[in-house]
Amino acid sequence: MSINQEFKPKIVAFCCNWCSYAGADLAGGSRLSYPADVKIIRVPCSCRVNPMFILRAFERGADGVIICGCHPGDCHYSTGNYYARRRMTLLFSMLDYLGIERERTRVEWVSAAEGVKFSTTMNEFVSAVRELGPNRRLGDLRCKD
Amino acid sequence: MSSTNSKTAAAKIAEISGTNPLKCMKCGKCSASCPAFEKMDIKPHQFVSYVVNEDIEALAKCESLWYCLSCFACVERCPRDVKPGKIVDAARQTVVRQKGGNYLSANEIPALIDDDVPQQLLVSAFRKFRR
Amino acid sequence: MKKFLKSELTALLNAISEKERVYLPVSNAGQTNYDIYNENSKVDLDTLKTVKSAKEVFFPQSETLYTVTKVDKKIKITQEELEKEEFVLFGVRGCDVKGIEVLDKVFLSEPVDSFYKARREHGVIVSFACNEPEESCFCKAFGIDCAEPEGDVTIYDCGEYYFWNAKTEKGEALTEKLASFLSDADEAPVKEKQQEIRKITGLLPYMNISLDSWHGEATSEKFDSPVWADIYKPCIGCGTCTFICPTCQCYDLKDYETKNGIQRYRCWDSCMYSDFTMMAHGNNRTSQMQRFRQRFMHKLVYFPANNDGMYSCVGCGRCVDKCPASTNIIKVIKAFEKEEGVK
Amino acid sequence: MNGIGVFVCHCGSNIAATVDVKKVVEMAKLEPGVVHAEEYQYMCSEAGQERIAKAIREKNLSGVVVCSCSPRMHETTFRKCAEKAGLNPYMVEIANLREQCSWVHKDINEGTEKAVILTRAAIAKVSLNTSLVAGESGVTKRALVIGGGIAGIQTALDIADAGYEVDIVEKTPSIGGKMAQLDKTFPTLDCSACILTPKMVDAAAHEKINIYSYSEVEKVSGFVGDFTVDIRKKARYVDMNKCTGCGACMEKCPSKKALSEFNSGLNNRPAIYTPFAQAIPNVPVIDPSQCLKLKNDKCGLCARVCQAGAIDYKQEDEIVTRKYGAIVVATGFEVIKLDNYDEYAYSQSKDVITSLELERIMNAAGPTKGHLERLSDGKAPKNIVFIQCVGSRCADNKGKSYCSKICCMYTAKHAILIRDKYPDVNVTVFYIDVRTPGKNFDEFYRRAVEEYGVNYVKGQVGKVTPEPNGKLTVHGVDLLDNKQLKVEADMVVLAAAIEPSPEVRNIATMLTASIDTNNFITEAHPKLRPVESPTAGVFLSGVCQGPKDIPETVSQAGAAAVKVIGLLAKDKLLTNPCTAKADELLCNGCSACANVCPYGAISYEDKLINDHGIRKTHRVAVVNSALCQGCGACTVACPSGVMDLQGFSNRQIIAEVDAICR
Amino acid sequence: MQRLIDRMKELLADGTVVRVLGWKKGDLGYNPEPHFFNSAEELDDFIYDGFCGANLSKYMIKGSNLEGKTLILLKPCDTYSFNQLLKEHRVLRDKVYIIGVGCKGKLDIEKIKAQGIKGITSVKGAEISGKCDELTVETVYGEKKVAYKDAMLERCHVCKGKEHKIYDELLLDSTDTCDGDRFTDVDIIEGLTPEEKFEYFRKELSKCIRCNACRNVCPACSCRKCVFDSNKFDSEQKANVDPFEESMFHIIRAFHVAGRCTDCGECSRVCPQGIPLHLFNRKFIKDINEYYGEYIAGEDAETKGPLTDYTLVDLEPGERR
Repeated sequence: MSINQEFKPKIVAFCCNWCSYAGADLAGGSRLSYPADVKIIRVPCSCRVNPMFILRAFERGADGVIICGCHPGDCHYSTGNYYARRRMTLLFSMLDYLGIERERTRVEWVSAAEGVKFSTTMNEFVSAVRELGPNRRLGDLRCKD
Repeated sequence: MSSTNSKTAAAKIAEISGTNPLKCMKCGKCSASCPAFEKMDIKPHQFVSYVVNEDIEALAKCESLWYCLSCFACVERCPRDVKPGKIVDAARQTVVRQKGGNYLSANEIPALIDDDVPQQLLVSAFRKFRR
Repeated sequence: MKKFLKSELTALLNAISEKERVYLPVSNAGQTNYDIYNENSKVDLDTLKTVKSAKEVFFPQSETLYTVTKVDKKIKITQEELEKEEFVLFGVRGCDVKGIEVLDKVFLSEPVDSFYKARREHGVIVSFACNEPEESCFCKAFGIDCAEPEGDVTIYDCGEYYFWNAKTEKGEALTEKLASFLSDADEAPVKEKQQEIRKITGLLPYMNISLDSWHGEATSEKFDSPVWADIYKPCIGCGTCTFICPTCQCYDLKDYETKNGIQRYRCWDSCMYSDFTMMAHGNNRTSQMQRFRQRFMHKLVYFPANNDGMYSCVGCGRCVDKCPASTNIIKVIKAFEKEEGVK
Repeated sequence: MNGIGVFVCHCGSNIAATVDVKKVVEMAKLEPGVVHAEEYQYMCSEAGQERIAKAIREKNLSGVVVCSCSPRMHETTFRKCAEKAGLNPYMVEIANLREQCSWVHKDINEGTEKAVILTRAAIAKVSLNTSLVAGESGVTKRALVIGGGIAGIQTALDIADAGYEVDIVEKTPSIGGKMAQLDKTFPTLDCSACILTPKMVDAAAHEKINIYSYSEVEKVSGFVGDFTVDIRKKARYVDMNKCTGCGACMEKCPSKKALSEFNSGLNNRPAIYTPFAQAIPNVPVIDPSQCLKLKNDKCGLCARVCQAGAIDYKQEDEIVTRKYGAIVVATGFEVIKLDNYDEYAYSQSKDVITSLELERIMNAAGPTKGHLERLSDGKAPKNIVFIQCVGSRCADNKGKSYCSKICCMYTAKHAILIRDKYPDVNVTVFYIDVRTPGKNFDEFYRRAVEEYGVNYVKGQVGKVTPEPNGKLTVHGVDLLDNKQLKVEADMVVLAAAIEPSPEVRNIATMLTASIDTNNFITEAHPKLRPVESPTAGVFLSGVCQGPKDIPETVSQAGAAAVKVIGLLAKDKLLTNPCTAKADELLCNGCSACANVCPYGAISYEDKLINDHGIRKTHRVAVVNSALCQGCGACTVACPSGVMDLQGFSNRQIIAEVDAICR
Repeated sequence: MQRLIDRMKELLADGTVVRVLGWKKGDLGYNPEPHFFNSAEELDDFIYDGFCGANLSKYMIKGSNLEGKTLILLKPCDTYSFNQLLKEHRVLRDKVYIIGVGCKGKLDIEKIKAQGIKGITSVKGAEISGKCDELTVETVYGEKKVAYKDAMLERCHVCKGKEHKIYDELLLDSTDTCDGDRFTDVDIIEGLTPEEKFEYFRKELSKCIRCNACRNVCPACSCRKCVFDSNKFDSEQKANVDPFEESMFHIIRAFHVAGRCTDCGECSRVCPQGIPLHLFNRKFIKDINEYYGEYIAGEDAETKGPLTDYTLVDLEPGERR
């Protein structure tokens, strides 16, 4: 398989403030590396992530979008991630239905204590997106280089 | 063997065995569990040190390789998931591969089997000699 | 008058498209719309009405006008290039040709729209006589003869031949380029076909609708009529009628931030939309009744008032076919007829 | 808009080593709206903060971006700094260049490129920030302590001594917890009960403390300062007010088959029981699974012997709802199940026991009245082997990855006690490492070796095999001698790992406190806020946060109490201003937002709305900002994007997305 | 139908209602329009036949703001939409009197025209009182016959059933028209490769002219201001400047109505470009049924919608059941 090593995917990661953002901080604190392609946006809870944001990211040229939140049951706001889980399940299944690769979107539950999981998740996700190559199906042509 | 060679050999052992020797905390449960401990020159809990120190040459030459019964008690009980038995197994493989050829072919086996030979011995014998 | 065998159509189109773009009705996913011709195009000249009219060839649904880029902290503006290649617009029905004439009034009068003008100058219109006009057609009410459409060239569909009639200089030039396909022909079959068409036209329910009470001077009388308050009600405020209309010409200007600067583009807008002409203080028209009234007043009163009596409706009947609520300009005219008749 | 200031911190070399901070400053200056950008060694230092304040004052900045460590670290610091300089604190955004950039990446070009993008995103966001003002909410001056072990008791006492009401909820019939089960404590060897029971009595007698024993927390709602908690008081079948604690019922109860929880299941107790003699409250409970009367309506003996008439077979569970300002979790631990360690024959031999069981055997009130004897045959053991780290420090999925921390010391304690009382018993301890960090701990361990002759052998035991003669063979190794050992033992004691109580998961969920993979509750900061949970108003005491011995637990309990007192001492709390807000002009009143709001913060009103001069009455959503916690669930549920979250608005997040993807 | 008209006149006369929301006769035999009838006389223009496919429930948003009670005619499938609007407080129950009218399947003029029939002057056989077997189409090019079933809207072939979910009284009989499974098309598309799916929808969506007919007719799209019209979100879109915007619009629209869409099929009925928009909504309905249990939006006006609800053991995104 020839993976274009030059291809630097744009990855947007939405991380909830209480678990995953802290998990990302812990990954940093533990000096666990993951590709610099990942840029994190802090949101209070995974349930704050509007499908619009995800599509917006793709529109503007993102190659992958990942949403990270507290493990189900551990949401700081009790139930936020349960709603996020349903919303994203449906959104992803619609993207898939339209022919947008499922691997470009992902939801992961990463707790504040899971720095290792954060870093391995990001490594895996980035390499999965790299394998797919640039996102050409979903995106505004005006935003292409 | 040059240092790069021993480095690759050590890496090879780690790769074949699928274990990370650095996870060992030197608790010795492997050695405590080993039925062949007395006969061994390098003891099970020491295997990892040889891999970590990249002294594969010594490991390849040691008697323990051939005394290990592959009973995998150490693998089963190791609390650190280091699996010393797999390291020995991997070391054996590298030795056997270097020698080339198999000691036994599949066709020769049935004739050699004694009815009383326990299944486990058979399996471990294969593990040991047929690569 | 010239003619060519119908079986030669593909070869003819290939010949034109070798040098110039050809826009013509093409079937895609079950619907026929104007598109650029290529060898794989499913050309469809049988469908009477494309969903969208031919206006989008000259006045696309959206087009970038200029791009603003930032160099350090300074701003640079780059205008989009104007059309500079010749192209052919093929298979346009009489109503759509007339629709372009309406657009000309808007875009070619001062201040001239340079984007539109450039396209008009470079485009040759090959029109198509309608063999089988439909029940929603009422072009005749606007003085259009669908058997004899305007255009640079007009084609008539007669039996195994397409008859070719160049009407302008541009049309003559195209005829010359295609000389190898065209042979001289007698007008008789065309005349015969036209008779046939005109007979059908007489039978269609809307063709003879009267526009007598609709003119540039009717503003206050029509505007204040109580009819509007009743007939607008089914309208759901979508933009279908406006977007498929060959004469609607309103557009909105918008900005879009790309990676390489901000594009200012224009796109069709619909007076039926609640945010049409939205300004800081709110909307000009605050109810759907007002928006509904605006559209028909503009077509039948305001436009003629400003353009020597020319209506900005050409009777293509697309809105009659496509309105989700089955309300349309015919129903409006009839409602007024009834109301005024009662008076 | 006056302009944005960007302040890039080197964090010594923490950021500067992997990020070209000068380049970040240079690039920031090109962003629209930026009028000031600078870098400095330590922005969080006084000098650094002064630079920010100075720029705000001199350049009249309307927004500040600090490119530094995680906002979880210093966002508050920089917000306060901005506030002091006259800028609304919510006009500050942090670009996380340390934890999420410089510490993650090694290549300086890569790091710098990412830092520039993160900075750009923060600038894009801050330019859409709006000034926010925190609201206020009241504080209920009462604390809830969940768990009545030493941690819970100590926390409650400390809070109560400061003059605040405290309720303790304890799931078992008596407070006391694990410490009550212990015989002696290390390294002083004083009697556990002797130091614990006075505290239990103090707690029970304290006028500010109310104990809900045999009770569980059922539901928690609300937020810091204003929690509402449902407590289930399980039916005791004994009237607390009438019972005199005479114990006649327990004596007469004919159903004595239940295993005593307090004695680690080593002997039996009646169906009506108090866990132990010094139980507080000293009121028995009837175990409905054992009671003949409750099971099949026979017997009824206890009611007959009770002179106080306290037995009430018809009693039912009762739900008490109370309000609290703060909640302390002190749920403690359990010893792990040993199913995964069958090589040590725990399930095969009665003489293989856990250390906690040994505590009960050694205890005068225990099943053997304090005599050291084998449970199989009651004989005095001659050889005892202790095995350390059973289930602790495991990297496989059988055990726990962590060190249980207390085992080394209690094993030394047991070894000393046995050698002291029974000098003819040989004691061997198999260890991996002996960990004795603590005051007088190592000395204690050395005394076991030097004074009491305990045989410490380095090497984990491979297996224990029960022999036909009733003895046990311990297959060990002496790693220092490189010899395999087979030790014949009469008794084997396993230092089994400890784990958080199983209820903690449920409680953490109710409290929305996060827990780690081992079910320990996560602290707000591992170093700087070790007794607080990230959820405001929830505090941690004892082993629920991580393994601890008694003195550590007591100190943490005190620390948690101080935090609670600090909170309860306030009359008003500032609320998070990042709350949801509906645009009433466009709201449909469809209730989608209220359906997903976990706090019931959204209600509906028919409001007269003025839409550019057109007045209409609409049903619109109204957010109670005191109840709203700012999760944003409503913002996505709202189909028309009318509900927005202040501080994390749609436009702000989209601006960040755009900036990142640019 | 006379029974219906008489009853409506009765209700107008006794003051139960002050107006009727029904359908007004068209002039081509197939183009009736939704209409508010304010008097008994006006009802002379009333019609209820096979071409009255338009779902009137959304007009009651407007109707709820009018003075007095409105009589609304709802077909069985329309009652689902009405319930959903009721649940979302967009219509008021006490402002409406509902006559549930029977349905024998509604007709799609596009399907008749697609058979090459042009120049239609009248259609016979669409009367609700008739047998509804065959249509006779008079055209300027001669008379044509069309089987009723062949002219029926797609949605009627996969009808949810002829039971009214909310009404004050029922009139006229229904005939079962369901002869297919509504998820067949969804299944087919799900079975395609990503390339084929993309190709299929790209082709369909490329026709979209962003006229918003689908949105404006949709009873679930009842927002005072749509996100795509509002500048609050930076999401305003007016034209399909780029293919992405079509996808964006339709994904978000489908998402916004997910769990609320009653599958009334109006979106596909009104699309001027014949895009099978209902496929998006059906996809979500199918997923919701599969993932979270059978749910029919609008079956009642109380149950929580699947997207404002959850269970602790929901499927993880990307997982399949």
